[in-house]
Amino acid sequence: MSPFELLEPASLDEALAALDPSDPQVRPIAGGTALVLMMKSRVFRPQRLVSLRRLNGDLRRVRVDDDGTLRIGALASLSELERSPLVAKAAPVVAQALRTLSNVRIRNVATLGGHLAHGDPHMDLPPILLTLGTRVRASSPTGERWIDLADLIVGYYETSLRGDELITEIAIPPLAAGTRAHYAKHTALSADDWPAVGVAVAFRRENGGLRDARVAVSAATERPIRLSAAEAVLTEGGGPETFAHAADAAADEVQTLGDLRGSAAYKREMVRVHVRRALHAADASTEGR
Amino acid sequence: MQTSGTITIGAQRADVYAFVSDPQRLATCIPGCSDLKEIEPGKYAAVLSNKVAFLSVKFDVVVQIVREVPNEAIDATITGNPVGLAGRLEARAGVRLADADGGATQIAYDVDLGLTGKLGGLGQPVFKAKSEELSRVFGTNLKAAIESSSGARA
Amino acid sequence: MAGVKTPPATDVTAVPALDALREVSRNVKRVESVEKVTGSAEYIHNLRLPGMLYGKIVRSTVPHGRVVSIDTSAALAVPGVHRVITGADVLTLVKNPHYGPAFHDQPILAVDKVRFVGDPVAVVLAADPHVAEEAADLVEVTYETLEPVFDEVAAAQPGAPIVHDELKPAGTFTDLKYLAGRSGTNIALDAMVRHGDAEAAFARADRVFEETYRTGQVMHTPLEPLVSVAESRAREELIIHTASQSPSFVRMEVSRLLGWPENKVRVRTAYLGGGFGAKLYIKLEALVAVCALLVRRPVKISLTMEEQFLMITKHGTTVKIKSGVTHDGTVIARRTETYWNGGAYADIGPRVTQKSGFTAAGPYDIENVSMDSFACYTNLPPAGALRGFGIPQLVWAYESHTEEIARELGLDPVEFRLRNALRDGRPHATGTIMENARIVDCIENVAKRLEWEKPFERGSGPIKRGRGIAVGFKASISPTTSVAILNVYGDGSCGLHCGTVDMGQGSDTAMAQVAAEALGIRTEEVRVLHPDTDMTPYDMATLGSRSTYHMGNAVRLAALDARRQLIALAAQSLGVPEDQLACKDGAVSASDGRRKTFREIFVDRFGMQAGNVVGFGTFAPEYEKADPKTGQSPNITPFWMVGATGVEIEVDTETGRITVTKMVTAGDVGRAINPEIVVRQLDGAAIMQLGATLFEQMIFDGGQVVNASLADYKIPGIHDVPHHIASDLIEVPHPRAPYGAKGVGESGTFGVSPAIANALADACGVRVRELPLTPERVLRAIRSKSGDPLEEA
Amino acid sequence: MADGRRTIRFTLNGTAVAADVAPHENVVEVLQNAFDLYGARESCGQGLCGCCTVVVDGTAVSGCLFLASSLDGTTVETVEGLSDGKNLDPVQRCFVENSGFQCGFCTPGFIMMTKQLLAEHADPSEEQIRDYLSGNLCRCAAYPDILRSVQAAAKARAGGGDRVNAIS
Repeated sequence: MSPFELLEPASLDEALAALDPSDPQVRPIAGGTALVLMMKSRVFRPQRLVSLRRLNGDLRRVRVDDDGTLRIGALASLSELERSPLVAKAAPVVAQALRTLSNVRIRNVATLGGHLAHGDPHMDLPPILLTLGTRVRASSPTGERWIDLADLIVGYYETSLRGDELITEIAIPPLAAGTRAHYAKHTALSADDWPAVGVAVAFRRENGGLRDARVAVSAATERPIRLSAAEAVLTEGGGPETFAHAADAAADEVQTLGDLRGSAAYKREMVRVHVRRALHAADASTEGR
Repeated sequence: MQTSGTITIGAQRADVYAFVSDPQRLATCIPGCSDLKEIEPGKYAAVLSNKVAFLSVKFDVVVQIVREVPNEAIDATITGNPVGLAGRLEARAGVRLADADGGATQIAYDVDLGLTGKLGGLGQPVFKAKSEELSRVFGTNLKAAIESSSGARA
Repeated sequence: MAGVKTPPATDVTAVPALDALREVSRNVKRVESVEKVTGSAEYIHNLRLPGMLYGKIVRSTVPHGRVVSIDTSAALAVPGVHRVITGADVLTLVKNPHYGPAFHDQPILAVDKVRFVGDPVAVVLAADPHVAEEAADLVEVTYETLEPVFDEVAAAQPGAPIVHDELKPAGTFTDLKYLAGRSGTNIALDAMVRHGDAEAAFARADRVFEETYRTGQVMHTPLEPLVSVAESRAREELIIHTASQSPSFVRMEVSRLLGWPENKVRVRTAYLGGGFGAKLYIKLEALVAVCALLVRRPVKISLTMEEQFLMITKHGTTVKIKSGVTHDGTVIARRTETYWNGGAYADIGPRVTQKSGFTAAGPYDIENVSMDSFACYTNLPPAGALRGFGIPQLVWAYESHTEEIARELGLDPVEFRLRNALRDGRPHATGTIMENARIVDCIENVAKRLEWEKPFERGSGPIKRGRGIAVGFKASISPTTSVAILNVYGDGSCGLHCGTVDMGQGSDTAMAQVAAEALGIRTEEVRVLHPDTDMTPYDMATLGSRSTYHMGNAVRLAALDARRQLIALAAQSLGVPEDQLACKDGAVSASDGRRKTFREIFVDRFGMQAGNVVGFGTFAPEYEKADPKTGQSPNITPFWMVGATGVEIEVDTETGRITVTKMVTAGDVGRAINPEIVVRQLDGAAIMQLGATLFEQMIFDGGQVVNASLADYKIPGIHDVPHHIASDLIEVPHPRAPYGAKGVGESGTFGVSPAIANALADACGVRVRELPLTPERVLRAIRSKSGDPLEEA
Repeated sequence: MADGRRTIRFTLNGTAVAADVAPHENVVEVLQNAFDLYGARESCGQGLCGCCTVVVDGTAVSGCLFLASSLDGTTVETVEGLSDGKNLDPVQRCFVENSGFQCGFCTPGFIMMTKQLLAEHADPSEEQIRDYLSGNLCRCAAYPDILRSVQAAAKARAGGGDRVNAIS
């Protein structure tokens, strides 16, 4: 690594002021598990890093609003979420996915805000959070705005965040009673590998049909995205055939990118298999509320 | 890694060819291309800078035209080094022209890009995604530039 | 000290019965246990010396090219850069800077050509490793590119781009000298075996089977990446500290390069954080040596995990096999053609080609065999030995093939193997009569462990279950020499000077046990000195599971020599004839109960606790080199290693993912010196090969390895370990081995890959003939068979 | 550019210490450069193998990805802090007794992770052990013995009377 200026502001305002929207070599750093990798490989050589480690308070808090919204401070570590009874209650599918997300040491320091802001399409949580209607709050020296997670990650490692914006909070709206959700992670190499395909689903059953069906995919695509054609199919029924049709629709619509974990064709097929399996698994889950 | 595609341009083949065979004009359509200089006939030096996410990548490249068939095809090789980072870029690019409906011209392009060194190890999908995006931008730029310069219908 | 005595290799008494052994066969805890669990074990990785510079290698970015110019000015301008060394600087010290164990083909730094993406071109030296790294990126190298060749079969064809203008055999191995001066070819070595008349036998066979099997490049990924440090305190003196499996060879080779006598070069090592063949022969040592001599300061080069992938790999292979079989299931003819992708430099590839190549027809009694084995140069990173010395690639081919034949003929695969197995007393294809090779025992053991006779649960839904077995064998590498010294000190404790490198296999413990057994003391009383060519005598290398047998014999002979001297001294003190004295429990005792502890023996002799008794042992097994035209030899190996694997797997037929639920290994070990450690060697080897079977593969794009990190090149983690894993020791003592013990570090790898592929065929009826068995490859095979192929990638 | 070196203060294995670090140095470097501690070592360099595991403020982290500057004000424990030089920590002892290692390069990392596992799950199931240690790699594949070592350590701890301290 090469030398750089490291700032460790003690308040959010100071942190925001230290960012420089005109200089891509100024970056915020939280857990650093992803950014330091890029610095070590020297493809990223920062001029200045703004460490968020001294920021506290709401930025690290996990709470549930009066209206049931799960509010997660962006600097909460993935381990904290894994252990949080609030997360386990409000979004059990998130807690489940965290158990096999990377490894304990990474989860101990990686933050949810960093996980989302990095824009890496291979992450486990973005597709899940997409199915849960998640929004993120982005703060800047001039104010703040809420961004739909679907609009946050716009490309491979690319987000719609401006250079002087930080994710400060992640909000997951209350799930309607009876929502069932599941995340299917397909690894192609060792068991502890990154996902070759990640599929998240959520829906609830009502009067024999499915409501609020959401299907999202990651790792196989340029960015985590919802699959609207599959979701549309799911409004048509609720049995195994519907699940199979939705899986086919997902495979038809998804634009997969091949990599060393599988060709685009293989990943498309894995989207089909795992959408179907995830739907069945969600349906069978007792964790739905 | 390979990228290919087609662009339909509302201009005559001769006009399109005149444009794409003029490196100075073509360079204006390549995202991040600057400082184009002819170093010998058919051989040009240029700088390519691009952002892949928040990473800035800059290459010093040499473009060599290896085949020209007027109004039909141009093939070029592009070799270069990333600035300040061990590695090498090597690409073969080909352009084929064909008549399209309504007096338009279709450009079919294919690029075979190889990266070695640090960037080669970084992960091809990043560059694959990026090169597809760049191709799209290039196509849009090219269409706009030719159509406006040849005064043809948009 | 007296000169090294060389007792004849046959000076080995009959192997004692198990109940006569006190130290051998005991589960002694590893001697270095406390250091390893407290983090204080010494690795060269940790070494820092005053004034030391760190070197960062500038590497070729083209797979094949001529170096036109190297511009170091920008790198030199970086504050803190001490110097940039290029091939031209190397030439000022070393006239011919090419090294290698089999061929002198690898330059210390590129002098004219580069031959793979990653080939070292220059080294930047700085006191701060970050500075060296930064500046290395600023060295500008211009190349004239040449056409590359990557595939081993393509490289062997006439007209392929030529990687080396001329073959330059090293001369270390006299049997390779005939290759000198060959040019215009990428075939560095063509080894052959002819036994009977294969062509005639194919003509009369009832059935003929022919297939091609392939494996990809795999990397050792020792967790302590390759590291070497050199220092030169005085003129014409050089100390190399290196994480090496072969310090003796390093000294020889660096001395040769510098034109110095061996006694001016000292090579030492410490514990190795894994080796597996990656740290063999000579790797970074010549480079750090030259750097240190040029700048007169200590220089350390420590590779990153990423760079390791550019240093050494396991050969990718293409194996073509043809078999002629009779209706009753007897294999009467087999022809094999093996192409080894050796990469840009031969390393030990030619030895792999030759020594493993002659086992390519498998552990079967086949009357007509023809084997050709080609070491091929390509423009990929060099390939060498990786836990098995090429055997796993060959077993992959012949055990997949054997299974295919059995299934095709409707024969039980276990029975088919037993029917054709090579038994003791029968000639191997090289003409060597088999002895002490428990091939049948190993097959029977894993079949029993899998309860092969019983019905098998086949799975349900998309999950299909299958089981498979495979057996492989290997000849120990010969001829090689080991020398040991056992130094008994005045208080009766001892130091064992032995060049075997403990890289995790437990050799320090095993050698201490052998020495203790022979001398009649406790293992804990033996201290094993780490290899240091100034203090430990010659050993060929720690490789190919040779140490237990070769060094074990040398250590035993050294201990017996010391014991004889102690008895002689005690005989004088006690006034009892030597032949009436026994040596045990740290003392020499007479039948009347009088005894002298070792310390007392020294005190009696020197009047105080003083002096040494030094025992020497040299071991070099008998061996007859093979006729190069026919591969025939009456004694091709000192011993045979055999390993068999049985697996049960689950296949997800919708994703292609294989889960190994049970893996059993049987290893023919002769006798286990430390049964617990031996079982772990078998288990560990099997798990390592499991990675190479299911997912490990270096992926190249235009010669660039694109997955050179543990993020993208995955190795087995704890979740990949089958829930049921067991290894059995087949113990029939080998008469010429120390206490009957044979080498075992590689046996666990042999059968894993084909056993899994055979289980896949058993589960789903598909045969995949290329490793690794990635989910995509498996799914494609399943879908093709069901007539619904996946679209092309 | 100025190298931006600064002095950090933290508690290392129970002792208050200070070190002069550059912003681009990581925890492994500062432990080796300033304190001659080599138990945490860099191998994969990507937080995946666990060889560089140290415990910062009670949680295990990958020292190779953790900027040394960020240690300022923290409490750090390394494998060297587990034993007093005479007595082994019970986890270490169980690794010795069950031969939970071969080459030993990954061993301190496995031991530090086991310490945290047992601090959080006194009686872990085999799956919990596997989940917890899935980010530690052993190329010698001593995994079966590592599993046994961890199970033995859990049992030793349950048996009481041993000095098994929760990390932090």
